[in-house]
Parts: sequence; structure tokens; C-alpha cells
Amino acid sequence: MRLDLTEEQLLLRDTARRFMEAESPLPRVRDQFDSVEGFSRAWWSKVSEMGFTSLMAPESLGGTTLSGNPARDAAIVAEEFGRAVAPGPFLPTAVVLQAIGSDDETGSHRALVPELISGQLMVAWAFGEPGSCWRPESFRASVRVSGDEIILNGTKAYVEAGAEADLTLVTARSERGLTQVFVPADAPGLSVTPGRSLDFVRRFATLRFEDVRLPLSSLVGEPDQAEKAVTRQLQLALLLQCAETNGSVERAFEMTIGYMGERYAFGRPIASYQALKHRVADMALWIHSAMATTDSGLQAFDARAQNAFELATIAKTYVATKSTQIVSDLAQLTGGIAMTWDYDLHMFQRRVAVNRAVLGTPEHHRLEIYRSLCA
Amino acid sequence: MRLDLTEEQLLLRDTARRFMEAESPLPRVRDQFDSVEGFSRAWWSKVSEMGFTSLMAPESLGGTTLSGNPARDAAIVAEEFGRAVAPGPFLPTAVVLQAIGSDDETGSHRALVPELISGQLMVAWAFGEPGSCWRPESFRASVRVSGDEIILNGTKAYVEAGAEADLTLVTARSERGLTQVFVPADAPGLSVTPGRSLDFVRRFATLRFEDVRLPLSSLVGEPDQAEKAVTRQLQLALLLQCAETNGSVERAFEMTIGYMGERYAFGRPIASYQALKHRVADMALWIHSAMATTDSGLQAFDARAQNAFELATIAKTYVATKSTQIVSDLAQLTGGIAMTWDYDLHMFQRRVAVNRAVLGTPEHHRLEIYRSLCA
Amino acid sequence: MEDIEDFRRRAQAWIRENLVLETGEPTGPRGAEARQRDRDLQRMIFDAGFAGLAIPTEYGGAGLSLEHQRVWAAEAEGYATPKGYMVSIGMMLPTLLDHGNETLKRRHIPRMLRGDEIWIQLLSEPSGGSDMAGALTKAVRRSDSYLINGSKMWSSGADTADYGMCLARIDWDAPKHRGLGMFAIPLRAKGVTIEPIIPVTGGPAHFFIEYFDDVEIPRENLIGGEGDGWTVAQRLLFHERNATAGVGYGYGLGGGSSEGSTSWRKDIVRLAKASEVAGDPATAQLIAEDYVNMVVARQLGERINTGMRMGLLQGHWGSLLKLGMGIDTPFNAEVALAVCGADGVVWTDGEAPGDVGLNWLSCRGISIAGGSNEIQRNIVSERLLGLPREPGDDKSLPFSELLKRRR
Amino acid sequence: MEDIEDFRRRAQAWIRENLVLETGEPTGPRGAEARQRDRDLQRMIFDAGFAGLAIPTEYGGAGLSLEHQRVWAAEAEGYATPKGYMVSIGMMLPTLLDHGNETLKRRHIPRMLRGDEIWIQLLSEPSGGSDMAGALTKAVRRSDSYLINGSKMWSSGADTADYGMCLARIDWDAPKHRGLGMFAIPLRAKGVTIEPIIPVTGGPAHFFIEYFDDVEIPRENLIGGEGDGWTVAQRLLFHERNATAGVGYGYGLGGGSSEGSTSWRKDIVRLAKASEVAGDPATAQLIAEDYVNMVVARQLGERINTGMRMGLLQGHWGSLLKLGMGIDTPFNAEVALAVCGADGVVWTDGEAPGDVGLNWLSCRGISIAGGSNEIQRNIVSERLLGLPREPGDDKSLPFSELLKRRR
Repeated sequence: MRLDLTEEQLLLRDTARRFMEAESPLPRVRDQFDSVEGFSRAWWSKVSEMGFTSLMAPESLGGTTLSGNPARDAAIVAEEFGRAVAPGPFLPTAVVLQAIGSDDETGSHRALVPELISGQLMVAWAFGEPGSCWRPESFRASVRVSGDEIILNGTKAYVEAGAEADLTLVTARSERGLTQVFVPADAPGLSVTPGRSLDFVRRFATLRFEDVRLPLSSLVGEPDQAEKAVTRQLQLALLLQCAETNGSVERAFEMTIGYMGERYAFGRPIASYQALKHRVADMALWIHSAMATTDSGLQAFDARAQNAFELATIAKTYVATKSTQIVSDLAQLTGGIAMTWDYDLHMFQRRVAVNRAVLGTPEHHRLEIYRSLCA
Repeated sequence: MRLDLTEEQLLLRDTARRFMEAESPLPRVRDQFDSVEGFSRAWWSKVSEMGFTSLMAPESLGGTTLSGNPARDAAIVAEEFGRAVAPGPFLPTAVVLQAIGSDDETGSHRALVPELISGQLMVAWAFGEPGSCWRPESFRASVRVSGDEIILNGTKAYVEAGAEADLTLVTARSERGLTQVFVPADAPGLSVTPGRSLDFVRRFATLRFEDVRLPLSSLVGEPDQAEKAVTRQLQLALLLQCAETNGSVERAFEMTIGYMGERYAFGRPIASYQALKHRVADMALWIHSAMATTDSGLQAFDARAQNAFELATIAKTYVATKSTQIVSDLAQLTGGIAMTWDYDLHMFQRRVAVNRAVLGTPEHHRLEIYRSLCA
Repeated sequence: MEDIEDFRRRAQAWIRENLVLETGEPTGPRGAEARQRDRDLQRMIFDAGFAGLAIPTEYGGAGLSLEHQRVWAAEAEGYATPKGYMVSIGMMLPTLLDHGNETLKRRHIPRMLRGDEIWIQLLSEPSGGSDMAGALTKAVRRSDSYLINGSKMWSSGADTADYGMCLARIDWDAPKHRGLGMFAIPLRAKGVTIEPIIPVTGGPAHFFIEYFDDVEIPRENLIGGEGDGWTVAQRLLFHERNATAGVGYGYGLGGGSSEGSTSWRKDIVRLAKASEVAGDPATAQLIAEDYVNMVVARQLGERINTGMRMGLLQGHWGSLLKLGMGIDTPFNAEVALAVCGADGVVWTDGEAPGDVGLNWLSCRGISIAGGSNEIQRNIVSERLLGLPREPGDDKSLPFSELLKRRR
Repeated sequence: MEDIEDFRRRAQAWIRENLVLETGEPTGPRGAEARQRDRDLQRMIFDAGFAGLAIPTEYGGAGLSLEHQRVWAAEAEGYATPKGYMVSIGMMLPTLLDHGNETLKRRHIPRMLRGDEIWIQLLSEPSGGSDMAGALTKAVRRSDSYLINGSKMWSSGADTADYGMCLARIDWDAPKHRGLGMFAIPLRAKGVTIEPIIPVTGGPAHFFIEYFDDVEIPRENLIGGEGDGWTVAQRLLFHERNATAGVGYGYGLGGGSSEGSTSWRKDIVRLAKASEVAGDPATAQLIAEDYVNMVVARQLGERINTGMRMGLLQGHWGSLLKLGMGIDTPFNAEVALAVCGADGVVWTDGEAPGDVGLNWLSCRGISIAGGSNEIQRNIVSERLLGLPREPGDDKSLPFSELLKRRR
């Protein structure tokens, strides 16, 4: 949660929270555990109607400018997705909007923006590769321009909503750098293996590209020149993921504090036991720190600050580390009931654990941070 | 502390404890903070008269066989050195006795044993090299045989009592392996830089060898063949160090528990606060675990078990990690007084921190363990 | 008593003759087939005189010692032995032995040893997990029976058990710990309803909830005296901690640092090697730390076993081991999350769901069930180290007064 | 009130004209020369109207706001500013402002702001560090004075200070927190003895112990009413936590995530690069974690500063920051031990002793002094999160009764 929200941002937060409470209460999320997609197109239309998908789009293309700091605005919604452990490709949509609305200076895909905002067009963002590989330098998926065609080969993994999307933005290596292309769901040579995750409703797919041939118009930005854009997209993805995690942790924390006040053991509420209180105090420190570092990262992103990338990876490292520890210890504080399917705590734990790993574990990011410190 | 001590071992422990209480109470250790050597020859003679130095020597050479498990017997004394944070080169003496009494099958230095046991001859064991290097594969000190001479070059660091010793057992690389030699303190080409440590009374020296020429009789064991002996010596050194650390931690723990029972805050002894009690309970678990792993390591060493080396490094890793955490948190439990020179807790903290680092940090050993797990 | 080495030879011979080598069955709840296999095996072992080695002969045991039981377990290592009796034989049986009346003991202990009757504990309630002495289940005395009403929770194996030891309140005006009785309740009796508790993984139920609706049991089913329920429960918890930690009567019955956890740990190394994450040195320290913890936990178990066998350690040492398991297990699960990265929490449709993520979700089971880490820390600090208890009046007030404090 | 941007320009201009750039003086206790330099600088700043920016003009301040103080600190960053006034101006002055009588405030606040008078706190006693309300120091009222007897401990800077705010007990039959008064004691008065406490490093004293032997002070030196000592002390502790954490009146006076700690962190990276240990990946995770913690702590500080400035956060938020420092600092010291290996704890004779080892020995200073981690955790859980206090009667019983409980 950001502290210094504008009136408009406060309104956005309250609107999003009420919307989630009404349209995606926890029992409804539970209902979708067994569904293939984890969410329906109808749900995504509702989210879009609320204007949540439009926050990362330029105003000129039908986007909504709330505070002039689009990432910070979008993070407010991401946090509410986290609080509700709600389904839907909010993160990929925001990242793709960032890619075509801001990063791509050629502007050749701006026509997609209205469809994206309205929820008619569903997108995915294919970045990581099998073996938890999140370093573009180590990517194997490759793209080359051959005449008036682009030929794409390789595999992308952990693609959120990759089986549901109409269009996927793929990052691949090309001769002299990174290149991004849009691949439609029905492209010949593309095979999609749907997958599940620990989360109740978040699905990930593996996409295999075998000589997928695309027109040059599929290029997003100039070939070989995508590194900067990819870095911006990764930053945004990391920060929205952090915001979402923060929302999940915050609600799980509130839920547990409430429970601890009502649960009696040995003649008094368990919330009065010092050993538990001290752990709760540490958690409060970590939760506020997690919000602070996410907020700093978002601010740097919106301002295109020089250290924006470092701050995004610091946020991811901190948030992913502490969030997992917190929600695990929340179960400990709660006791046996937290080990049951019917108690909601694990819904938040699941989202937190998935977010910990996707886009790189904190261990991965610490190693990157260490390397850059020593450089 | 071992649990299943024999009558003789129990007697040894009680004797050693009473001896330390009488001859090396903490104020006397404090008195030696400013001394160059940290201990006197007279003190070492007293220790030797008690028979403590004879535990690692074969009976045939004047050694004492207590239980038939010499390392376990010596560890009982090492633990008492730790409880008293007492000075004196107990560890190097035991390791050198192991080297010349057991490891060296040529037996050519056995004549030194009586002098060593009696405390007349003081020895050091030069193993590590500058830059916290504890892997023999990375050693740079080198020795070569040239006619009827041995020529030694290189630097050994962190040599306990290296400036006080009459004779130092040096491990160096030779053409086809490792070679060990004895270097007398007055050898031409040897320069000794005395050093201090965080510990009150434990001193370490750096030894530089520049074309130090020694007779062939200085060899301990066969040239190039020392690897096995060095491994045994390192195991023993690690395990005696663990035993000593355990002693220091145990006494610091007892001291703190006692203090917590007497210190009142908010109307009751601080020992009654749950948040503190829970940390103390974890410490009890770690302390007993540290003793258990040290004991298992010693048992494997005495039995020359196949996994003896692994168990010694596991003990070092565990003991060094937990001991540092425990004594640091003991200061926290104690409060302000633990931040003062006059309160004794830091004497134990200092010994523990030095033992953590010397012979390799737990981080170093974990990396080695990981490598062997993945091998 | 039979010489220990003679016994070893006799056990060895019988084991080689009669048991088969372990095949590495997966852990977790087990089906009817596995249970039948267990029952057959246990009967065979009982008939050969190797069940209840430390239990007196008058109750169907072998009349030997815990040392014989340890030797048996050592010799039987690697062989398929029954896995389903840790609770019944490792915890409930010794409690019955300590506190049951002769009628109960002579009737039930032989059946328990033979595997014909399985007992479980009924201590925790929905209203309070750790604070078992706060039981709200009622026992009302009639002429020659008791009428039980209330509910119990977290009982493992209730679906297949025959009897439960149930803590119920007889006197509501006595202080909390003094108004309780312990009752042997036949679980197929009229008025008993048993429902499964779905665990957090969504998998099959390990735990159950039982409702008692005017369940009538004979007076002789009271274990200990009418005010002794808490004393019996504490003894039960003591045996439970010991069995879980692999010491005492539970030794060799499947508790402690079981093969399951060992092979799990090996999996981390294997997973690390297989995935690109392990190429990275990012998780090397974690993997090594986890491995060290596992080895040291086993060494501590050996140490405490030795100490208890030699009589050098007495009392609540099982709590130290239980606490260690409750700390190491969640750490291990977190290390696995780190090591496996996205492959631990994301998987392909149709494949088995990722063990790593589900294991992390349920890793607090061991640190909550059987006395949470917090309860063990209280026990270690107060009973092993002698630190003072916190002030409180919940031991002296009438229970009915205490109840009023809850809103 | 002066527009904030106008003020910024005015401050900027004066700073560039009058201050010199920081040279990176080492931290730790400072000599007489540094103190004189501080005093000269503070006087210069005061005379230019930039001291006490948020303090009313009637007490010698500039009559502006905390926002002006923040701007001043931002503009003065990188310049040499006085370092010795965090306690006197950042903690004691606002406490005096909140609770002092007009005589005291008009006499002393201007002197404090000008650096002519340095105040310290005298709260803790040898008998109790955290439990300051348990003070045993006595204040006996005479006709127009008080007679003080007792001792105080852990006061930093007592050797060079002029006044101390001393918590002393007036009424021994009142409950613990209600029988106290707060007194301004001139430290050069007759009957005051000040002795240094040698720290664990063996280095120069940071802290002192003071003995009061029939020290007579005028009645007007009572701050607040006779039973208000604890209220005043709590306010003082509030300002202390804020100043330590770099928020509120102490902003920019040298607390918070100071340059000292930043450069220390950089040292770890430097040390890791220099030593062979860094070639190893063994400590990479630790170094990165420590670095991340440092950055995040600064971000949290900014967040809480923003919140307090905007009025969105009220109350004990300084405790959260103080707790963070008390957790991060020992972790940082342990990381340094790991990174530097033997070179951190062993050094050559004649060389400076290893900072890494000594730093680890003293790292608990920040987690104990100024309200230990445990005290901060109590405050955070009870006052920020509203969790219930533990039961206890030490707030209601007469203090003389409480005293009897100690043996």
C-alpha cells in the first residue's frame, strides 16, 4: 500500500476493493479451483469494464491517466488482486500495454490498445524459459528475419494465461540482441501445453515454437533492439507482482491477527502471548518494509530513474523472501485450522509461493545483485 | 559434553574443571589480555603436569590411554578449555601428537613425544594460508627435496601460538602431493610475524618461509604422501575446536540463564518472559545438537570410520553457525551489561567468533559439503 | 531376562526368515490394502513373540526391555515392517499400561499388540488445539456408565480405529486441570459420528473430527480416577512426543527422522542437480545447511536415545527432538521452494502436481500437530531448563469461571 | 510561514556560502577538538537563524515546521554539519518543549539550540535497563528544592554534558508509574559523580554511570508535575526513538541509516572482493541480502517520514524503524564475520585490531540501547497493532509492595 495516495488513487483502491469483495469473494475463487482456465472471459470483461486494464495505456489510445504515474496506479489494482487472490491476466495485460503503448517507439501495434483495454483481446507475456531461466542472456528461444518473414524457434515456460491468450508477446534472442514479436494463438508451429500452479486460479502454459513463421508486422519494436524495452517490461512485471504479493500478505496478516484475538488458549486470547506478539511485530516491520520497497521501485519506474532496475530487483528479492516467511509463520500462529482445506489462509499462501518463484526466486536475484555489486 | 562417559572420563572432566577454576579463573585470563604471548611457559607446564597433553600420545611413548578413544578423551579437556576460555596451545599440541604418534608410520619423530607431553617443547601446526584459505588443493606454500635437503617456500597464516612454538609442523605442496615438515623456530629464512586475535589470550602468527633449508630428517612421513595424514589432523583439529566452542557456549548459556533468573523487569524475573524463554528453548536445542554432532564426529574419528571427514565438517559447520548466533543472542537476552568490558560474556563471545573463522567458516564448509553432495 | 546379544541373533534369524525387504512405499495416508498387509504382518510378529518387547508378559508382551526393542528395530531396518501402529502401540498402549485398570489392560493390550484393535487419542477439540485441558466435551456419570457429549478434532486415523482415549470434563466447578476424566470410547458405538478433515493440500484426509451424541460407555472404561484425566493426558502426550521423536516405546515404529524425510532431502540434491538453478551457486548454502540439519537431527536423536536408555536423561527430552523436527521441516520445505524455483510451484496439466509446493503448504503440520513448536518451547524452557512459568490464574479458578472470560 | 521553496533557496544559498563539504570523519566517540568544531558550527547556524527550524521563536527557534527541517537536511547533505546534538536538540529539547515550565523553556532552549548547553537523559538505572519506570533514584522535596540520591546508567555523553533529565521517585506508596518526577539536574552540581563504562571492545567510553549523593536542585527544575515523571519519560522515549530512526525533530541530526552504516556496508563488498572468500560464492547470498536490507531500511525510513509528515501515520512508528535497525545491525555484523573469515578476527601485531570482530562484539548496542528490540516489539504489537497486553499487576500495586517481590 502506498501512503501518499492522491484522492483519485484512494478512490481507485476503494473501488477495486469493493469490486473484488462483490464480484470475486473467496468462495467464488474456490469454485474455480477445478476449472481449466481459472477464470472466465465474462470475469475479464467485468474487470475491464471497471477500467482496471486501462491504467497502463496512454490516454491518447483510450487509457486512463489517474496520477500521471501509471505503474503506481496499476500497482494499486494489483494489490487488490492480491488481497482477493483473484484470477485474471492483470499482470500480462499491463506489461503488454506498457510494451505497445510506451516502449515500442514505432507504435505499430497501438491499434490493439482499445481491444486490450476492453478485455476483448486477451494477451500473454512469454519471458522465462524452462529450468527457471529468467536471464535474457541465457535465453535459447531465437528469432530471425528471413525475407519478409520472421521465424521463431524455442520454448517459453511459466507463461501466465498462455493457454487462454489470443496473442502472446514473445521475447527471443536474435542475431545481435533481443527481439520481441507477437504470436497469435493459432500460429502454425506453435504448440501450447496448458499447466497449473499451486495457486487456486492462476494457470501457466508452456509454449513451443517450431519454425513459427510470422509477418514482419508481428515485430514489436526494431529487431535486435528490444533489450531496453524488455528490461522495462521485466521491471513492471516484478513490481506489479510485488504489489500483488503485498496485498495477499496484508490480508492474510489481518485475518490472522483477527483470529488470534478471538482464539483462547490457557485462559486468554493467543494474541496476548508475548512470544507470538514479538513475531507479529517483526512481521509488521517486514510488511511495511515490503510496501516501502515496492513503492520506491514503482516511483523509480514511473520516473525512469537510473537505478530503477536495481530497485525493482531489490523489491522482488525482499518481498519474495519475507512474504513466504510471513505466510508460513501465519499458519504456525493460527495452528491446526490453518492446515485444513476449508480455512482460507492457504489461498494466500499459494499465491505468495507462486509469486516467489515466477520471474525468478529471491536467491536468483540476490546472485544478480551480488554480481552487480562486485562489478 | 558427551553423555555416556566412562568413570575415568568423568574423573578427567571433573579434574580438568577444578584445575581451570583454580588455576585459570576468568580474572586471570583477563590479566593476560595485554601480554604478548597470552600465556606463560609456567602455565603450560602446569597443564602438562596434569596429563592433559598426553591424551593424544600412544601409551608406549608415555601417553595416557583413558578410554581407548583418544580424540574423545582429548575433547573432554578441550571443552574445559572452552568453559574457562583458557590459554595455551592445546589444539596444536594434540594435533602434532596425532601426527607424529599415529599418522607418521615411519615413526621418526617419536622421540619428541616425551618432551611434548611434559610441556618442555612447544609446538604449532601451520595449515591455513592468507586469504582464509583452508583447502590444501589451493595451498601455495611449497616444499621440494633437493639432494639431502628440503627447501621450503611460502606463507602460512593463522598459526596458533606460531610465535611461541619451538617447532612448527608445516603442510606444503610438493611435486606430487602434500608433504609435512618440522621447522624449528630458529631456521634461517623463516620470519615470524606475531599476531593477535579477538580472543583474550589466543595469539596467531604468520610464518614466511624463504628458501628455508632443512635436513631430510625434518620430514614427517613420506614426501608427497601426507594427504591422508593431513586430513586426519584437520579432522582432529576441527573436532577439538568444536568441543572447545561447545564448552564456551555452554558456560555462557549457564551464566545468562542464571542472570535472567535474578534480573527483574516489570515486576518479574526476565527469565519468566515467554518471548525470551522461547529463544532460550531454541538455544537448548542447538546446544544439545552441537554436542551431539561433535560427539558423533569424534566417535567416527576414533573409529576411523569411512564418513569421518564428512562428519567432522558437518560438526564444524553446525557448531560454528549456531554458537555464533547463540552467544550473540545471549548478549541480547542479558541487555546493556553485556555491552561492557567488565561483564564476562564477551570473553566467551570472542573465543567463539575466533573458532568460527579459524579452520574455515561454516560458509566455506557448506560449499565443500554441497560440492561433495553434488559429486 | 534374555541376553541382548542372544536376542539379537534370535531376532536376526527370524527377520531374515520371515520378513521381506522394504520396497520404498510412498508416505502419506494409506489404503485398505496396505492396512491389511500391516495387520497380517503385525499378527505374524506377535505370534512369533516379537511384538511388545518391553511390555510385560501378562499383557501379551515379551517381557523384555526397551533395549531389546532398539535391537529389534536395528535388525529390522530395511525390512518391511508394519507402519500403522505408532499411535496405537507406541503411544496409547504405554499410556494404558501406566494408568489403565487391570480389566482394561488385560482385555485390550494383547489385542493392540496383535494389531486386532487400533487405538487413537481424542484430546484436542475444535475450541482449542494446544490447550487440551480446556476440554469442553462432557462426561456425565450414571449408575454404571458415563454419557459422553461433545466433539474432538485432529485425531489421526479415526476412520480405521477401534477405540479412542477421550478427555472429557466431569466436574465443571473444579479447576480446569482437575475436573477431567479419560475414557476409552469404542468408535463404532452408537452416537459416534466421524468426519474427515480435508487437508490444505486438498488430498485425502489424515485427520478427523468426531462428534459424540449421548454415547454411553461402561464405567470400567474410565482410565485412571475421575479427577485424573489431565494426569493421564500428560502421560499420553509424553509418550506421543517420544514416539514422534523416535524414543521410548515408539522406537522403531516409524517416527523420528524417518526414511521418508531422508529420501525427501536427497530429492533436493537431485532436483538441484537436474535444474539449472543448481548450476547457479545461489542455493548451494541452503542445500548444505538443510543436509547438515538433517544429519545433526539424527545425531541428536541418537544422543537422547542413549541418554534415556542409560538413565542419564529423564523427563521431557522428547520435546527437544520434537521441537527440532518442527523447526527443520519448514526450513527444508522452504529450501525446496528456493531450489526448484518455478518448477516447484508450476506444472504441466495432467502431470502430478508439484510436490515441492504442496509440501511447503503442509510443512507446518509437524510443527503444529502433536504439540506445536510453541508448546514444546514452553516445555523445554520450563521443565528441562527450569525457567519460571508466566503468572496466570487459569490453574486455580473453577473452570466455569474461566469460561466466562471468553466472549 | 515562509514558503517551502523560498526557504529552500535561502537555505541553499547560506549553506553554499558558509558550510564546507564533509570529509568523511570516522564515527565513534569524538575528541575535544571535534566537539569545539561542532559548537562553533552550531553557533554559526543558530546565529543565521537555521537552528531549531520547527521550534517557536519565543524559545530561540525559527518558528517554521518539520517540513522546513527536512528541506534543510536535504540541502545540507554532503556538507559538514554538527554531529553532537542529536540527543540534546533532537530528543531532550522537544521533551522540554512539551512538558517544561516557561522558566525552564525560556532559559534553556535557546542555549541548547545555540550549542551552549548540552542536555542528556538520565532514565535507566543499574538495577533495571528497560524497565525505566522501576527507577529507585529518590527525590525528596524540601521547602524550595529537591534532594536527589541514587544512580543512573547508560547515559551517553555524560562526560561533556551540562544538564541531565533525571527520572526519580517521589512517592513510594503510589503505583510504580505514578510516583515519579522528572528533574533537570546540572551535571556539574555538588554531589554528582560521573564514571565511564568501558565498552565491550575495550575502546573509549560511550556510556557513563552517574552517582547522585544529596544533590540539591531548585524546585523549578521539576519538569511536569510531581506525579508526571513517567508521562514525561514516555515522551522523551518517543522523541528518542524518532531521532534514532531519523524521523521527527531529530531529522537530519545524524540518526537513522547514517552514512556510517552505509560506508560500513560498502566495506563488506570491498572486503569480499579483496579476500579469496569472495572468489567463493559462499557468501554472495549473504552480501546481497545485507545490501538489500540496507536499501529497504532506508526506503522504510522515507515511507514513515512521509507518512508522519503528511499526518497519515501517528504514534509509535519510530519503534518500527528502531526495531529494523536492531535486527539489521547484528545481521550485518554476522555477515561481515562470514565474509572476512579468519581475517576478520585475527590480525598482525601492531596493526589496528580487526574492525569486523569488534563490530560484531558491539553490534548488540543498537539492539539494546534506546529501548531493546524486545521493548520495540512490545510497542509495535501493543500500540501499533493493538494486540492485548499481558496480564500483570505491576501497574496497580504500590511500588513499595512490588519491591518486596525482588529477593
